[in-house]
Amino acid sequence: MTVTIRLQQEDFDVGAENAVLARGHTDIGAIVTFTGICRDSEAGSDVSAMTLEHYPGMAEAEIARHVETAQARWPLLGVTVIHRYGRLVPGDNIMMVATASAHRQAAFAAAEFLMDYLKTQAPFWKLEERGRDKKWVDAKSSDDRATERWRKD
Amino acid sequence: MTVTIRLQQEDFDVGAENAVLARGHTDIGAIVTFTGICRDSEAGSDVSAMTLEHYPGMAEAEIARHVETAQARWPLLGVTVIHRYGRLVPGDNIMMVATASAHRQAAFAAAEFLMDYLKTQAPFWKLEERGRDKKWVDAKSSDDRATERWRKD
Amino acid sequence: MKILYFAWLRERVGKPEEEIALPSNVSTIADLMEWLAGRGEEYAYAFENRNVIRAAIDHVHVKADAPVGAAREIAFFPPMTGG
Amino acid sequence: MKILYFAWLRERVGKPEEEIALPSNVSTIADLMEWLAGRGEEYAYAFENRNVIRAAIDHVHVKADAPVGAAREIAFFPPMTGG
Repeated sequence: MTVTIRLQQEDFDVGAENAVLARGHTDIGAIVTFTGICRDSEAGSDVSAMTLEHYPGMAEAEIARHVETAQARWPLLGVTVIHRYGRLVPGDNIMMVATASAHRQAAFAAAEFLMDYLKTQAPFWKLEERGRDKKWVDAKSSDDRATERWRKD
Repeated sequence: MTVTIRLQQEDFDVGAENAVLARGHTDIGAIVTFTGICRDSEAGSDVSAMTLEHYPGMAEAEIARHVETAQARWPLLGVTVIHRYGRLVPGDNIMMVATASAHRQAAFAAAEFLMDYLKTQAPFWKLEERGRDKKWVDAKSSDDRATERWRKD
Repeated sequence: MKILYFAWLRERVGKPEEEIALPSNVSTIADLMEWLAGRGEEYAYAFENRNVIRAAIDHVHVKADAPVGAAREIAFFPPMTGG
Repeated sequence: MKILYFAWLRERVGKPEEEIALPSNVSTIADLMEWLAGRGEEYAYAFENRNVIRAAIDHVHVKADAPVGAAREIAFFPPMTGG
């Protein structure tokens, strides 16, 4: 089981990360990769840039905890989570998740589970720039509903 | 809207294909990529190689028709489908689907829809080699059930 | 008229494609399969289990009762297994 | 004890982190926020709306009644917005 979790300022290469995940495995039949990209518009108005702040150490630990949950729930053969921090402009990669499994259903479900977590509860704070105006983004409740479907009681 | 559909013998580069999909777009927030890889075991026994045969012309047309269905159903900003044919050994890439959208939910749903189609009804016939034994694979009914959930009546 | 064969149909017939002159008594896909099955041992073997064989006319899936008169290209193949 | 501030808390306090000597009457996260809020205008502004502020002790999320005595590092931040 290959688990890679990295928080970094620099960009990443989806193809290279997929190759690392698959290398030496002939039991992997499916890799699902999600790439999150900085858009030029959020909530209906133009965004010129965003800055992601994180809590080093805690961010990695929190993400690792959710990767473990995914591993316990689906028969995964590898997981990669890479999240950038710092200032990003529209078109820049923000983050990627890759999940590897024997079959596509587990890979898709685990990738969606991790994405719902990362987009809503992951240890990041987002500062959006609209021209000269900078504003910290509030936590979204619509995204919280997306994470609720994974909750087992 | 960037639509790429290619049937080819040669391998593909997921990172490069994602870059083509995203190039020049700042409205794309999410790209979901699925990579299908040749496994060393199917239905519980070792597979040494498989050969994919397709009907040139019809295969492209059939895939294009399903891409159009996905575009009509989800707000997509780009779709790439690349499928290899010929003889593949375990570890080789078989195919990839990439879907781009403003938000992750549409990209995930469209990628799963296209994958359910491609893995079950796409215009390919698969010859599996187990040592010196070669056998054409029968259509699977369990996979057909996966495609049924997309059917709107 | 061009006839194409795929997968085990191609292997049984022994060729991937051929040109045929459509006989006047062949008007549907079912008629065509019956006529092909009568062309020799390899064809009889290929078309022995006709209800599992699928057909396409000019790249479009058709049923056994589809008329073949206007076709440029007819293909016969097993159910598609996906990629 | 090391105290960390993130996002608008960091901006309001005016620094990302600092070392403090924990007063003896501070035993929970809520006590600590109250004590910090009394340290000056910038702290009062940062901690004016305490019920939206989240805390972590040694990288683990905790509630306002969590004891702080054994902590090496305490962080205060707004609700995480995801990536």
